[in-house]
Amino acid sequence: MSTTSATSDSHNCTTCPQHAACGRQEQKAPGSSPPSAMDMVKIALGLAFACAISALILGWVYMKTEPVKEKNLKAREETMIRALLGLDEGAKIFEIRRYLSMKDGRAEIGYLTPRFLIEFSDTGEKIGLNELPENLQKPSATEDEKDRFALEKMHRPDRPDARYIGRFFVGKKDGKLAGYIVEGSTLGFKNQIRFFLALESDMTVRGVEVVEHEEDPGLGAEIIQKYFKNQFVGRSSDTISHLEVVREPLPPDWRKALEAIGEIPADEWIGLHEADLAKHPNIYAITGSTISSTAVTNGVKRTMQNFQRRLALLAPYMKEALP
Amino acid sequence: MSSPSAKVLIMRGLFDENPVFRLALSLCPAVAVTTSLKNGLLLGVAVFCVQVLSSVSASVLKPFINPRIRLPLFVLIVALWVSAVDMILAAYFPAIYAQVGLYVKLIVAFAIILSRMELFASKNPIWPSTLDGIGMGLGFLLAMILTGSLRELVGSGSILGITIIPTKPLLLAVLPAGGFFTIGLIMALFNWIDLMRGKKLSSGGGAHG
Amino acid sequence: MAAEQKQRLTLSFGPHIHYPLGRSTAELMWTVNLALMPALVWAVLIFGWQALALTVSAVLGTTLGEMAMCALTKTRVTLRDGSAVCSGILLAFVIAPGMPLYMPFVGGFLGIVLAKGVFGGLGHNIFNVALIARAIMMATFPVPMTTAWLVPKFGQIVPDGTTMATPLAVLKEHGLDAALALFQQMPDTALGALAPWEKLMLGLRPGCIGEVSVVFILLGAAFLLYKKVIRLYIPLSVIAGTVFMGLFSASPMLHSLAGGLWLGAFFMATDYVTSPITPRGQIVFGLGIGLLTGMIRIWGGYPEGVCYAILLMNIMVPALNEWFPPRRFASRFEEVNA
Amino acid sequence: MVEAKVIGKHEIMINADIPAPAAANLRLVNEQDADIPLTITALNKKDEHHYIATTAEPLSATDHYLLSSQANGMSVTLAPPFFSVLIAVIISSALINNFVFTRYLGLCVFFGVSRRRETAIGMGVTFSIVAVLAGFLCWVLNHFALVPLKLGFLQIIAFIGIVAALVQAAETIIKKVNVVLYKKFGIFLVLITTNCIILAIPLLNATAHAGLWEALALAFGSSFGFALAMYLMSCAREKVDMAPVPAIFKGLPIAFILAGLFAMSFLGFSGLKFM
Repeated sequence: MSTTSATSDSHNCTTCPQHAACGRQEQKAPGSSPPSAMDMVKIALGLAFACAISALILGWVYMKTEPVKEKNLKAREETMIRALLGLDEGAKIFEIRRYLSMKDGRAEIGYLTPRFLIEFSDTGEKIGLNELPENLQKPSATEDEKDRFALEKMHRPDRPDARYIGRFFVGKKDGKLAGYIVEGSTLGFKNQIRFFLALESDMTVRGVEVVEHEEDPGLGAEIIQKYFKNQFVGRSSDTISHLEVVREPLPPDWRKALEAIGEIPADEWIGLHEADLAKHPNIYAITGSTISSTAVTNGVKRTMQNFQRRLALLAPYMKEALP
Repeated sequence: MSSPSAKVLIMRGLFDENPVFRLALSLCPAVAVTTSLKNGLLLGVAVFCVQVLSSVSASVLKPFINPRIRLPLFVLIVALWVSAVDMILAAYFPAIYAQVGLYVKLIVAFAIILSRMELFASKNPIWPSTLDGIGMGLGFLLAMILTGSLRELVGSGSILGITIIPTKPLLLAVLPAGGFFTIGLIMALFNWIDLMRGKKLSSGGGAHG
Repeated sequence: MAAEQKQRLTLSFGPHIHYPLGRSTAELMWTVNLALMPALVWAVLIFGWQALALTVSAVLGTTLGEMAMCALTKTRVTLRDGSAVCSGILLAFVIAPGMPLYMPFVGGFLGIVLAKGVFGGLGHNIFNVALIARAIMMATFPVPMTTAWLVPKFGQIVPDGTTMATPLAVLKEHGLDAALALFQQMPDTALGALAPWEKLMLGLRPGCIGEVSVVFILLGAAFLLYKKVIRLYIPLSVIAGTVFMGLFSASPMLHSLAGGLWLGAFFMATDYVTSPITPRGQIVFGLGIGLLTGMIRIWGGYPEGVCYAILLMNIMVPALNEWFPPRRFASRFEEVNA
Repeated sequence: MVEAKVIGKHEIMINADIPAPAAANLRLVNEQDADIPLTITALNKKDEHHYIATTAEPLSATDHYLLSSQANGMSVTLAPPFFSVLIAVIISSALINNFVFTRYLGLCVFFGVSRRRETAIGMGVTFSIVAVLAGFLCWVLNHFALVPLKLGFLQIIAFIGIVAALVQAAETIIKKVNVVLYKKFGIFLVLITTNCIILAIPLLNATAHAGLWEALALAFGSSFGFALAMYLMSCAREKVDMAPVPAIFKGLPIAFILAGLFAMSFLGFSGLKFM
């Protein structure tokens, strides 16, 4: 019977995948006499000891690597943000985190700025303002600590749950606002596409950067190409809301111009190509991937629209909220 | 086992008992992350480290290990090194880790590591065990480099992200199916080389698949 | 034991099992190739010489692939049996008519090597060669494979390069009205204005080279039936399954007439090597194809699903042969073992 | 009792009486963006108890929405039905994202065991049972111990420990209870520890913060997908074994190419959405 032949297979050969397992079998067969109570205790203690040691070693590695991990992740994000906003090392980047708590279908939104936690009701009234404790205002404060603070403040007994739901970044240079980065996501062909939308302080798009996607290679995956994502650059918030996705082929000269962004800083490029932007009022879909193209376009539209409403709410507090 | 020379130990891992192309062990990442050479390299290095560290640990700890709990302990050792390597990679190579993270964690289920500990390290002194670990680790690394560069070159026309062919010659190579085809063809190539060298086709990996 | 003996006796591949005794594989394959000609002539009429050129390119690819594999394995060159040519023509039939010429060559070559050559040649492949070649092209050249549809025009010699979406793609993306509006752009014949379903039957629509004309495919299929090359179990059950799924779609008419259903049902699913041997197995096989086709079209990621549906059911064939063994054989076994 | 569900790209069916003042005060939000109300452009009475609300923004059947009205304190969540979510998870992990063909997991065991149909079935059944059990235990451990205690870095050790212990326990129990069963499935049990799928399931669940039922659905779906892949592969390989495969392709190379062809056919499921 095949079952037995499988067994014999694994015993005949020294290099089969099953071998680790056969070793175990062979080992067990001769030692199948039940171990004495003393042996059992010894084995249990030995195993427990080994586990404890491993946990200790891992704990130590974790403590050593975790700060580095967080620092590197942050640094990576910040580099991307600076590049998107065209800011140098002198400029400052602030993160604003958003939290949500629900009650009877009514929402409360909290914004955690570097200095305050500001809470709003879902109709846009301010219902709370808490200053962050000293240690959380330092740049060294971790996301974890900040989240804990915000959720504790928002998680009152009558609120069943509160959670973190999103964030955006504000760039500041020489004391002036230098642009925003908003994190957005949209449902692509199969899975979520996560992207950063970079905006000038007057809400003109400076750039779109896809940070995570699972679109098909050669088709939807082209959304990360300059010729597609740079089509959003230079659009005002009003034109964004009227953008349409068209299936016409991308004109070659327009493609060339779009691919130049990056070599030319985005703001200069916008100045140079105002006429072109008016000439190409729509987004040219990636050939063969209308679904992915439309998904990104709708995502950008929605992110922009939502962000403007949120910013309008926060604007009065912006000055004092940032150090 | 009379201890073979260092060269024999290492060459064995690289070719005759290459863990991917010959033994057909540790296949999952060999197909999964080799869409680009960079990913392949990172995972190859990770496996190399885990393999060497585990083999050495097994050899060092051999006198203290109660044979009854040898296997659980070996699994524990592998898991320990995998977790450590996983955390270190996550900390220092965040960009690539984001793409291959799951597969780094899954090294723990690699039959090859456990089987080398069981078959070699637990029966041999430290030095040969280290060499054996290095050989097997290098064999895996070689497989990853070979597959990774082939797939990246054919699939996206580049090596390490540097464009070599301006188009994408055969996009298929970076797709799931392409991974299977590439490995299958490389295995056939190994067999063909054997045939040319006048060897009989080894029944090792071939017959076992 | 029973199980063991049963296993030894499930082998059943190669065209000879299905085919009336006394005729060779070559005769059979060339009959199929002949039956494909009406659809090819129609394609050249509406898409221009490009359709013929692509067919030649695909046939060259499969032929060269076959020769390469024969050289590698040092076996007799098996071109004369016509199966490589048949795979080539069928591959060309399921691709868009506006593609660059080299693409079907690449697809055909890889397809025949990977799906047939490495398995030991005709009779041993698990998958339909032409469809694997198409799937390879889908993966390798996704953009032309999904966009290079030419607008059909009568008597055009050189295509003017105007492309448009296929009815099923439009149906999927923009709904029924848009898909029906598409037919107003299609040319009419000298007989006067035609209704959409008449255009679909005749083949006045954008689509794959060989799939557009239901009438000419049926003409070829009738020839095959007359020659007793194919039987109706598979085609009818494929069509039944697809039409049934059509009830869930926006337009049963487009669903059953506007895709590759007819070509797939009569010429692809009926491939001897990659379909089950018993009528019961064949009916299950066909129904499976029909249901999967509908599923992919209605809920899946592609507007057309016949190709993948047949490939998926090809996977099932060895299992189906096991589940539905030839009756006489199976009953004899039980007696022997009783 | 108020009920509501998304029925179209811009339409919501509300199953309740809505008095005029409430109708004027309806507020619909996406749960993810609960501070931004969506625009309801029309509210039409369909019959006695059914209303259809039309929105300006496109709706998605997979998202969660909240519909409320301050006028009568009505509040209702629009979520995709529980069972269809579970079925979607199962179909997705078994077919659309089959672990073997799209994520390349469990390949060692896949190629090792799929040579013969009977071993494939044995392994498939054993694996599915153990995977669901392990998925459950790992979820419990992760949810009630690792996450609250912030011991995420012990995930790998903890999960492999559970799997190893479970396999050992199952082996001992089966051996005691039924020797025939043990002879049939025992060999597969010890192999399971070297199958990465069994570890990938809890790891994926932990990353996705899945709920218990979703975690179980993933475990069931993916192990069923694995078993199915192995069964079909074994049928095909039995046929290939009898074919005159060129010498250099015999054995593993042809199995890999076959798996590649399988993977290509499974592409047909890509993008499949039932909701």
